[in-house]
Amino acid sequence: MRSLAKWGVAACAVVAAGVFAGAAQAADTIKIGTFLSVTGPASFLGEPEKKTLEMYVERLNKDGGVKGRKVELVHYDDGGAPDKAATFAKRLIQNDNVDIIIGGTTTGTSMAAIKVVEPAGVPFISLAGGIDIVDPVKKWVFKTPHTDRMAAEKVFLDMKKRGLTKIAMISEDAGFGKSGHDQSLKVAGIYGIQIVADEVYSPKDPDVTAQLTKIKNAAGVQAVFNFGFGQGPAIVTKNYKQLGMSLPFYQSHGVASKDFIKLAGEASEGIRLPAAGLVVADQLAATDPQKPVVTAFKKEYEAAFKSDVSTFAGHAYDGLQIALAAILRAGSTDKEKVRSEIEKTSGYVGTGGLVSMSPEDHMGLSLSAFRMVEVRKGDWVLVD
Amino acid sequence: MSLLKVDGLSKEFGGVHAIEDLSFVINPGTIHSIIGPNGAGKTTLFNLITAVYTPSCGKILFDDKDIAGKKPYELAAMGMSRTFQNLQIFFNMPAIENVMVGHHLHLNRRFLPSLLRLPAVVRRDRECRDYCASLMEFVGLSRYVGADAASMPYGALKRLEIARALAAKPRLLLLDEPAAGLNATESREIDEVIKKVARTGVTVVLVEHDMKMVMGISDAILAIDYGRKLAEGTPAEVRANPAVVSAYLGAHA
Amino acid sequence: MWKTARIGGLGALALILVLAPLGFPNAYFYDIAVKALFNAVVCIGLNLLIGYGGQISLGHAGFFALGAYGSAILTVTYKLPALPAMLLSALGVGVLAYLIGRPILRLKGHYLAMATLGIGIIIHIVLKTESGLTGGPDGMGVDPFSVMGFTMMGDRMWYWAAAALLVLAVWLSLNLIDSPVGRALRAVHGSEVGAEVVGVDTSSYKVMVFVVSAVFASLIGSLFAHKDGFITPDIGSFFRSVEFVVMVVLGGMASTFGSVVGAIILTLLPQVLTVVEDYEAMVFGGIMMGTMIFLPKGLLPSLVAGLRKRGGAAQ
Amino acid sequence: MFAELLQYLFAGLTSGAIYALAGLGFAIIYNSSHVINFAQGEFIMIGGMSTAMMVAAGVPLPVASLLAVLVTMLVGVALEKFAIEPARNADVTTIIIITIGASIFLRGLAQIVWDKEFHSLPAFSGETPLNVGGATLMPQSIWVVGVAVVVIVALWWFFNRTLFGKAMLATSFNRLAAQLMGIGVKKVLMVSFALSALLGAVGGIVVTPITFTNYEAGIMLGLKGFSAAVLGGLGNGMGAIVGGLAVGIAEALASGYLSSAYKDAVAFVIILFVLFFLPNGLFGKKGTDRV
Repeated sequence: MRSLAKWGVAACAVVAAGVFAGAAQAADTIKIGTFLSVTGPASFLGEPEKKTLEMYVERLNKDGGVKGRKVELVHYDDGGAPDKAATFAKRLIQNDNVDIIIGGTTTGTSMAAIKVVEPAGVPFISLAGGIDIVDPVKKWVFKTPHTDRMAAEKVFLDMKKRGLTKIAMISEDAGFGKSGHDQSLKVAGIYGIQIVADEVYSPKDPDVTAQLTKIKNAAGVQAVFNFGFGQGPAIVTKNYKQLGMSLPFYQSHGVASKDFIKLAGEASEGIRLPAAGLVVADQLAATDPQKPVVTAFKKEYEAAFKSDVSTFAGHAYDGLQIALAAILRAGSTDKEKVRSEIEKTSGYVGTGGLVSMSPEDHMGLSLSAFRMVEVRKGDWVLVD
Repeated sequence: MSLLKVDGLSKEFGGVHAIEDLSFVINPGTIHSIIGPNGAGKTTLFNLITAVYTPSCGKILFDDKDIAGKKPYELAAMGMSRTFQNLQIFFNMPAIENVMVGHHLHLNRRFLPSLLRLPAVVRRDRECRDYCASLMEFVGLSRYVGADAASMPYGALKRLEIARALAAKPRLLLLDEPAAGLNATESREIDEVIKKVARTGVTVVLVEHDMKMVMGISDAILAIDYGRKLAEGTPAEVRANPAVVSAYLGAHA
Repeated sequence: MWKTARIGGLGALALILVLAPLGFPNAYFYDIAVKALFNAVVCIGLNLLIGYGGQISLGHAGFFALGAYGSAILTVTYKLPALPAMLLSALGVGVLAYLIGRPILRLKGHYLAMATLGIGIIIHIVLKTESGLTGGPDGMGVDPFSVMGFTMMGDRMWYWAAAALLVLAVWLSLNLIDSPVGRALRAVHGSEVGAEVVGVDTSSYKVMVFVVSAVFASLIGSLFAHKDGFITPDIGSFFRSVEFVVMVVLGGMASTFGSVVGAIILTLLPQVLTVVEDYEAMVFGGIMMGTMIFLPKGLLPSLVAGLRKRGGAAQ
Repeated sequence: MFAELLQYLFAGLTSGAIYALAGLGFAIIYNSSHVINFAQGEFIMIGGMSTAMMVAAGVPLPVASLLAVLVTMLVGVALEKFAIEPARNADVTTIIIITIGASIFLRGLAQIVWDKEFHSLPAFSGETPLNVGGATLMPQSIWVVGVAVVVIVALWWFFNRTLFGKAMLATSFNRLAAQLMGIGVKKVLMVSFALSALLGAVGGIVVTPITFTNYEAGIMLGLKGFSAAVLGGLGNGMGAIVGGLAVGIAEALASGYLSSAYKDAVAFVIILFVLFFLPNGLFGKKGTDRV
């Protein structure tokens, strides 16, 4: 029995050591909490987000911190599970006493965390795309990426310009694609777009030619729009080519990284998608206010990690910059002050575009923040 | 009136006849043995009688009721119980509880009283435990009353199955090679147990290899080979039957 | 023997549950504790199926999720009060489990594993796809739990509710196991044909325990939905089902208290393993393997056996 | 109409052959040990990932493939030696948990040794689709089907024509008897893990050009492989192939003619339906409990 007790004590000590690790820091550091999907199906979004936050926080501290205060990053990996995200949000707030939270790789994890963040009154900048995060506006919740609705609007706008009105949708049945799909259906009418075929696939399907065949044989389809991220869209793209389909093919901003072109190879030629300025940094006009920001970020990121920059890394970068600027303006880490300063963010030029928030808009991006890009010769080319 | 009537019973496994056109009758209050060489179909016959297998054709009447379509547990409720050649002990349970499962039909089996541990259930369970302990004593297992089934020797497990079968209060008890794998002393003891059981008015059907035991305790014997009846009658008659002798000599040669 | 284990065990559990909050510095600890206790109740139900009944289910998170979504949809969309919604969901899940259980519990071993896995995945797919009803993969919000004007708020209140529920669940489970019904159930595990020939309707008992364990999962799923206030189909995924089974097996099959231990340890483990960061999955997998290799009977039974051995040696 | 159906069948064939390869690995290990190895998908992932990483580093594909197969076999043998062997007499459920633990461990390892990104390999015979009756098929799909066929023939030869193979089969029927006949059960177990790791690795390499790979790629393949193996009847290699193709084709036809959202559900409903009538799968041994 005594050995049982001993084990019990030891186990408690281990738990406490793990859990209290964050709590015993100096009081005047600025604590930024983050929970990201570093593993799980959204890991290739969460990973660059985490790396970006770590890199810039480290750099910040090397340069002397924020007004002499060191910045500490407390990170947890939610594995893409919303209920875990909620628990980690609670841990960040209750146990680690963070001043602000930047994180939530997916809409699901962000939405779950909101249930914790809102009553606790801690500023939260989400890195996920879902429009539900900021619509309706929630007092403490902000987000940096464009919404899926905006992506759909940008695509439909481009279609309209090209005179394409009858389209087919193929979307992933997981969070990002499903939400994007639902938003697309909502706004299609506004742009005079009619969705005449509507298919889905699972993120890990090895082959989607069956769905594409159905689309191919649907009457009157003038263009195809794929909403998804990860390897799925690359497989869709390859299958699209395999079936010899030649209709204009649109992807969502979920694939706006070089990896997509690498995976899909030649099949990606001619694909159009809405993306942040970041992916076409060097093609932006010299007068474009975004140019210096995105070029610098791209250079720094790629130098540090030897891999192509992704827009998701950019979302994290923007979140961090907006948070730090707000803390600077607030002159303290008082949560209400920081919150209202974030809300007053105006004219911030980030990797995602020009951000001007307001009490009615906790994202602050306009449709112009999206650029329409096309894949040509294995690279992104700015077309609009 | 017969307790068990088997009529034109056949069982095929993938074209092979394990039992073929077998008919016989078992009268109440007797010890009835079924003998035959290895692979003669004895265990299959047991499995058919207890509805573990379904016959290919033929009829089995228990208490003049056709058992076709009945499940083994329904037959148990009608008063039929058995043991197994390959032990079917609940090794995950204490010995006494193995026997208590045997008494299942005579307990309150409703879910809610069990879940809520109603006093009546507890009381009845305590009585059942005492009764089952006495059954274990009856078969000579008194020193295993507190044991786990998994820790008991083979010979004791054979008796545990008998105790479990008895706990169901059967009128017909089928014992599948109760003495197999036992030494001479243990065999004799089992022999005694079976006689004791029969004396309580339970009809016993026995499959057994131990000829000494069979001849000693049986009131009637049915000899089968290749699933067919070779002979039937009193021990003396069957012993004298040339077909039986040759089957056994043939089997042992 | 049984009696002392019952009353002593229940008393010890209650004492630990009462004293544990003394070591909780903040609401986060309560939150984790509530999740651990919720999981413990699900595992107690699942243990009846796996540990005692000798069956397997790799789809129980599906029932958990159905309970959660049942409550969510009935309260949010149909404005039903929380308690009837929870009971109605549990009833629905019970009926579903009965209808499914009848045919599939004839299967054995890995085939049953496959069938239950399939059921779980089908439920998950439906929850993901029917977004009009469920909000789709991005989930839906749920209102707090309130009964007759009294609303469950805050992690502390939930803790006491969950603790009481766990004690109740343990009590019920211990009752059931040590009853004619429970004995028959354990006998089904020991030998189906052996149980059958002495009058145990094995298929009914298998279906019964399947239904009971599904209802346990459903009820807790409902509470979980109200507590977290937000649910996604993710709670019904295959991995969650596996997680439940791992809790049961790691804690110790056919041990009610073992399930509690397993659930608590496996709920806490990811929170503790955040210190190893990127190595979390490796360490987690390693612990799972190590425990099962060195303590194949599970944590609690192995511990008890070890103590008994030592006690025996000392005498 | 016909072209459409043919295209669905091709789609199903591509997915199905992949599932079949995954399912075969389950069958081999089950055959000799009655263990269901839930880390089978991870063998596929390791084969694909290590090849892709080596090719990216400039190693020629054939060399990289060979090395990857060796690496995976090493992992398979290590898994058997350090995780399955010590628990050989444990309960079925216990062993299931061990292999699930192993799959989590291997995923964790892969994400550290390599990364979390998706990787691909160039298709072995180019990316020009073949046109058959108005439907198209990628040459790589034929590679997958071809490899599956070669593997099944090789396995058949191994289990029926070589002494060691026969010994392995014997072990699956009766471990004690095999031991008495001087067959090293431990060795058989180890070889079966090495064999299914080999198979997994080969599968991983041929499917990577189609599905890409990352550290989590094994999850789905493991699940579908298990489904294929069970549908076909556990321990039956041919069954696993047929099961895999059936699942793949059912999914494709379901997305073509019913609903792509419910195609996975349709596949599982079919499996449940089959098990309802054939509780031991399509080709499983119909065992009668001997009591």
